[in-house]
Amino acid sequence: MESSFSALLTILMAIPLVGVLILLFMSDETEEGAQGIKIAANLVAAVALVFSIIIMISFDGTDPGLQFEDKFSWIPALGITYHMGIDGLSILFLGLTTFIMSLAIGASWNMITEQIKKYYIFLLLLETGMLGVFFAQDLFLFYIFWEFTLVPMYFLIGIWGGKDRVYASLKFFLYTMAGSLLMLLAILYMGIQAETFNLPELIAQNDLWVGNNWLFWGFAIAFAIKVPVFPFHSWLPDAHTQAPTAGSIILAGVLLKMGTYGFTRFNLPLFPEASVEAAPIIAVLAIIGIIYGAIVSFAQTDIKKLVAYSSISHLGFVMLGIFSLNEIGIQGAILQGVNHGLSTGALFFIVGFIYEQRHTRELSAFGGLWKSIPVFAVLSLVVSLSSMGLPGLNGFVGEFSILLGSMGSDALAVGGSRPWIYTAFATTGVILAAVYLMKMYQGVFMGPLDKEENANLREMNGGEMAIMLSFLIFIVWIGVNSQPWFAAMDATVADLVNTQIAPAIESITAIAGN
Amino acid sequence: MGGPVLFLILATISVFAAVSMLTSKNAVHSALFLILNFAAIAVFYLILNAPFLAAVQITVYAGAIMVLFLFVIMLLGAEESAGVLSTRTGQLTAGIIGAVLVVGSFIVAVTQMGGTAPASVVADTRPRTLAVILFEEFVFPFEVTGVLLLVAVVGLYVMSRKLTNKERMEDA
Amino acid sequence: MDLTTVTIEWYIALSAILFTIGALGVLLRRDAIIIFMSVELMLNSANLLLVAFAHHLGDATGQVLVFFVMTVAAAEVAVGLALIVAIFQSKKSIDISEVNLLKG
Amino acid sequence: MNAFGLAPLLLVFPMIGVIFNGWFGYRFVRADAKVGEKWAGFFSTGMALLSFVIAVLIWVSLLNDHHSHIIPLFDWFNIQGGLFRIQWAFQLDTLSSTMLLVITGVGSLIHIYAIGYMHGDKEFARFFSYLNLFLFFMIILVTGSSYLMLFVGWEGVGLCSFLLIGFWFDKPDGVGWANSMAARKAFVANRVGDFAMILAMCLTFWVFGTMDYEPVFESAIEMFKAGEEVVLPWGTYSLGAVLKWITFLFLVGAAGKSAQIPLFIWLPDAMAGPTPVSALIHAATMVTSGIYLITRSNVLFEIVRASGDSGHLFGNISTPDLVAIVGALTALYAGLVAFTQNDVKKVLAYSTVSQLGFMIAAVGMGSYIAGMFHLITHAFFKALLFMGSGSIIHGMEHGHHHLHDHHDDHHGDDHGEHPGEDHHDDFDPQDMRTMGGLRHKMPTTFWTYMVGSLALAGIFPLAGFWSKDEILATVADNPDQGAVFTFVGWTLTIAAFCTAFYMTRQVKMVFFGEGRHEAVEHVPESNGYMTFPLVVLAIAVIFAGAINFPKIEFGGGEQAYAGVLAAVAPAEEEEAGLIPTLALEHWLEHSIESYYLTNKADPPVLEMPHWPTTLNFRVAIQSSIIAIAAIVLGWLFYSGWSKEEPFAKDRLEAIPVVGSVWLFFQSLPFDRLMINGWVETIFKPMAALSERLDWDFWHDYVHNNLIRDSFISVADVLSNAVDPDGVDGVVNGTGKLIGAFSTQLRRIQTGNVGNYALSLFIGVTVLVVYFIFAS
Repeated sequence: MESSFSALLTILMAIPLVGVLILLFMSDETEEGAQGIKIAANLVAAVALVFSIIIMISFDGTDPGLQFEDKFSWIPALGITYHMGIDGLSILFLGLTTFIMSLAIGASWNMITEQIKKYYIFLLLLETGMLGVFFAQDLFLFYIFWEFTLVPMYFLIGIWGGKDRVYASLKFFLYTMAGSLLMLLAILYMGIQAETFNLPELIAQNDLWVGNNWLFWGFAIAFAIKVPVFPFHSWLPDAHTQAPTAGSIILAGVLLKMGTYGFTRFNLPLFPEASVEAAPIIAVLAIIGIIYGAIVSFAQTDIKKLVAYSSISHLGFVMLGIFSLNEIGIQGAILQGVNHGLSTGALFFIVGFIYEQRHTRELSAFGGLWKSIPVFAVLSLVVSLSSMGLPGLNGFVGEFSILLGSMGSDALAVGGSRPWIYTAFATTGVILAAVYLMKMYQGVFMGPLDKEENANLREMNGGEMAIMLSFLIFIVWIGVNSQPWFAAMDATVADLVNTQIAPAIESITAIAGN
Repeated sequence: MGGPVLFLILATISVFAAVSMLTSKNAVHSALFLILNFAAIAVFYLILNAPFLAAVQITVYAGAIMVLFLFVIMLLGAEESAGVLSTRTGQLTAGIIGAVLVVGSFIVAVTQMGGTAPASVVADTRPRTLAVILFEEFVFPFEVTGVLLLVAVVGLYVMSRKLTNKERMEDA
Repeated sequence: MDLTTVTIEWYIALSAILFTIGALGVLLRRDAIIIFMSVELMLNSANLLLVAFAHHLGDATGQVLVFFVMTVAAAEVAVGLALIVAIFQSKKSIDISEVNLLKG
Repeated sequence: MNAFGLAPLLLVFPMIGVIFNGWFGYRFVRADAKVGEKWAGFFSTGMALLSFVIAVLIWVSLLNDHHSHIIPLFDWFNIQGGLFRIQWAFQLDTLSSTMLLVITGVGSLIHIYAIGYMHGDKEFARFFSYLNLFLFFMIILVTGSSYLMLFVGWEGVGLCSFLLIGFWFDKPDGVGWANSMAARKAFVANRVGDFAMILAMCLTFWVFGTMDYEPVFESAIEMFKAGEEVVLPWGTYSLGAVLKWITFLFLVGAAGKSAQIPLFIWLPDAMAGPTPVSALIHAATMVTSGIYLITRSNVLFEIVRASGDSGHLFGNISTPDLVAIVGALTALYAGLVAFTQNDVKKVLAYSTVSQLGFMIAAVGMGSYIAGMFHLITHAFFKALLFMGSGSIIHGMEHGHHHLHDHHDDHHGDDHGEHPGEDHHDDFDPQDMRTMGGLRHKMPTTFWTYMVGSLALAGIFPLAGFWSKDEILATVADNPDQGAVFTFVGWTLTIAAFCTAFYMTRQVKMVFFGEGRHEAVEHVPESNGYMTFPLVVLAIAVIFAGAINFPKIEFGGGEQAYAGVLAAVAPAEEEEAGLIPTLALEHWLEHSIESYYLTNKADPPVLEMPHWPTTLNFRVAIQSSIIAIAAIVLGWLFYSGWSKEEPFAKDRLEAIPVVGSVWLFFQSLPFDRLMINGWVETIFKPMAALSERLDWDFWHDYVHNNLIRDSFISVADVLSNAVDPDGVDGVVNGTGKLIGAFSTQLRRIQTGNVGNYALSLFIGVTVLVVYFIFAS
């Protein structure tokens, strides 16, 4: 195989590791030492962010193929390669990961007080793992990173979590692990059959697995658990509520996106025909998730759990978009993944900010916070609105593209079914989003300020303000001008749809027609 | 390669110095015998067309390293060495048999290989040439050696610093 | 065997003898400082062989390698002597037969 | 030279106001309430006025150039693979210009009014930043060049509505919670409409490949002319069959925003917001966006009307017919409910719902000009009435405060005889039953209110007369349109009677008779900030009919109908007169594309109902008689309301049969149906069920009990039965073996350096020997 080495992506992945090395030599026993660790971790995340911005700027959106490739043979006997690269499917997640990580690390400044050194080391390890997931272009490599992300997250929940943290972390770990095993089987099967694990090479010979649907489901279940798609969602509320704030932000912001990303990166190009056949099933599950997540979310009185369940609803939209299997739907879904990362990440930050001061998350304990912390209330309003999809903010851009894509989906129309029914049901999620988010916002920030603890809350400090504003800048930017964000993935997604999915739809329609 | 006579004289001196170093009871004497051995080897270097190395041998070994040895011996007051030879007979026997074996092996090796003709050219061994080889061909090992020295320095510091009270408590 | 000219074999033999003496020193002496001196002797025997071969092959590279050996020797001596001092501080002796913390 | 390029400034000014008041005004007011209020209030009023100036400039430019102008800014969406591109762009034409003038004009007046009304409120600056934000979104709504941009404004004004209804969320004693619940209700009800809007936009895109108005309408016309069919992923349909669903969804969207059956229930609750908000958002501007939407989409609606069978939703009712029916029913229903309300603002709220029904009915009958005409006049007189009611409430509050301040001096026993009034917290400044005789206390408010009420009742020559008449005349002028028009005509006529009646009831209860509460004695006239806009609007109401005077032809009925045929009325026939007739019609027809597709086109593409252009004397006289009759009846019914018994049974309630009907409507049957029927019986059990299903069953039972416990029991069997002898034996045996072996090995580790060195040496020796003999 031809090898190439632009090294940028590998260097980006190495940056957090270097940070880990630096942190290893620091001590968190003294006040100054702890301060130093925080500063160092923030700096490392910032360097990674700047580096990723440089990569994003030099990314060429008109090129459908992989860019910045690092590629050489790793274990030639097994056909395993070290192959990193990004294209339109992953470019936004690259930025999302480094961005969310910087904010999550920043948000931990006041919120974590114990075992600081270990905490930041795990966060930085997690960053490397997540970047690896988005960069890997070799199934074997991908699987390594995929599993690798579990470990730091397991410890983050298990050590710094809430009171049921051990239960939650174990559940998170086992659930995801169990799903991955099927994927591992599928990967091994494919790798052995095709004598390579390199993804582009596997895609080039994806005829090998036509009709072999269990491979598709092997991948799909692993990803579906991660997303999570109904009915595999029950690890999520536990993990979210028990995780520390930064953990929740990362979980919602990036880890769940690894699932949706997996669908676009592996399932669609490797098994286009199986994807088209499975589209109605997954779309139905996605819609059940949208409505179910919203209703369950409405029933919550714990605001963090409410936000956690809302993720199920939002990711239902993403899944629906992906399995619309047309450009508008897929691009909308990818962007909605980013949007969900931003707005739900910000919501978790809001919950964390309040929880840190009040030590409760019960809705009934709040009310009238607008009066005591008005600036925070206004910014939280914008975040909530973005999450419920107000046009002009980012949530709408993704949701609308998904709904639009799903209505015009040829894949969902195969066999005479009517895509608009999917759209109509999914759109009820928009109403329900307003219902549960308004319930939360109104319950927390509006109403009379009649509890003394609420009257004495502090307003955000400079750092927290900066975190909120960073979220908001992108919430508004994507909402008002989504064009550059879509442009980054235009070519890749069009290529995917035209070369893989369109022929698959055609052949399946032909079969259905006969 | 010099005359056989010169070689034999020097070889005798160096072997004698080495054996004396091994057997003398006083550590200071051992050190002085070792210096003698080094000096003999330095003369060999001159014979072998390595004048720069000969100089280095004298300055570094006889000068720096052996001074360090003497310094430590006197610092510790350890002139009277602890037993000339090991009392364990097994060790002694094994060592001697091993030594014989090694020497024997070398001799066998030499005889088996037979005499290869020496190179017709005489190598250019001016310091400048050595430097060029060192900094071009061996620049990476050179850097690594630098790191090695650094590590040695750090190691020295770690071993020789005074323990803090806390650490002493932990040791106890 | 030609005894009229000094060939490379002579040097091999000499350095073998010196090396063995050094090795015996390491094995048989209990005084740590003497052991280190013996190690130096072994290194020197190797150096001698390197220089001899450099002359024999007409290639100065062998001489350059001597520098590296010397550096390693210097580093080793520095660390080793420091170790001896440290051992002496805690045991009030440099007899290595008393140092057996690794005993299983 | 034109002003179209200034369009972005329309948005820039209100946004500056939002930022200024959100960031600085708040601090100013906190630092020094008096000066701060001036700054905050005047700044945002100034911004609204600047927008108005721009709107006027655009209007002037359009006078010279009637064509629509698109001012693009930058891309919003652009998914190249899916050919989906939406720009941020303004569409300036006569329709959006008209809306702009109403919004910024009435909006500015309400800003001025609010300076007086909100005086003393701690959140003064926040209020004004919301008002500016509302203007911002409303301007986007009416100037956007695509459905998606309209939707931005659509949702944005919904948000502002939410914020402003819930403005007083911190009032004690549960009032604050009620306010914020009302805000939430409004937001969610609007969202139901938005649901339909989203589907409609998606469908529009897949039918026409774009969401921009002009390309959509052009391709709709082309497809209709050519009789093309629409190919959708799930099948091929005729144009009418698809458009009937798009327009139906638009109707649902409009019903949400313009408070039509079945989604109007939020509007009366929205009165929880401050009164200027009710005037601006819930009477004059936001709630009319449904009418704007339908007017804007007139081509689509008219194509459905002209599509015959394929455009029929059910029976032979096409979407435009359904629009008219929904409007008419809403007009009647809300008119009846307004009879039964005692809250001064609730009466106006239901009246607004009712009048919006009139407008919706008008556009449903294809009489877009009449709908827009009524929209404009209604904006004037309903804003006037709301601000008047605000002035009354303000006065009553002042009177009550005054009374309360002197409470210690007088003994409170003398008014303790009125139950529910003896404690000051129970006093409701909005309850009309405690008012009466205010005309002497608040003369300016009274006179302006009278003008507004009469206009609303449709009394000649006030604005309401002309606009309502034009709607009713649409029915009369189109006798060939069948049962739907007849039904709508009669319903609207009854609704018009109701309008006059409940307004008379209100005016009589508030301004005439004797004061039924002591507070009335101490009511002052409102200050200049509040009365100035009232006067301006009153004057506007008197003359606003002039913007679309019909032609008056004294040729009798037959000829009037003949005039209608000219209807569709060539603009060139315009007569030079003292007062230009049909000004609004000639102005707006440039934006109503379907107008050009009737007999103006060659060959005509569409047939649509005629627009009334001449005064229909029969209708005018008939409706005048009805209005006057209602006023007289109302006057008689509600005269002599006893001062001693303000909370006695309502006069209508006292009548045997009518009373039970009255009580039925007072109990707000529709709201109950919607709230109880929907939210209570469907949503709450679902939420509870999902809690049971998701958490208790799926999360706890399945995962903890089934999966975990079965895992544990399997593990139990393995560990107790299989393990000790089988697996454990092997494992332990191995362990022992290794242990024994290692005990022996351990001896080798003497810890003596010499021994280690020896082994090393031996190893080296062996290696040397190996190398020698191997070579």
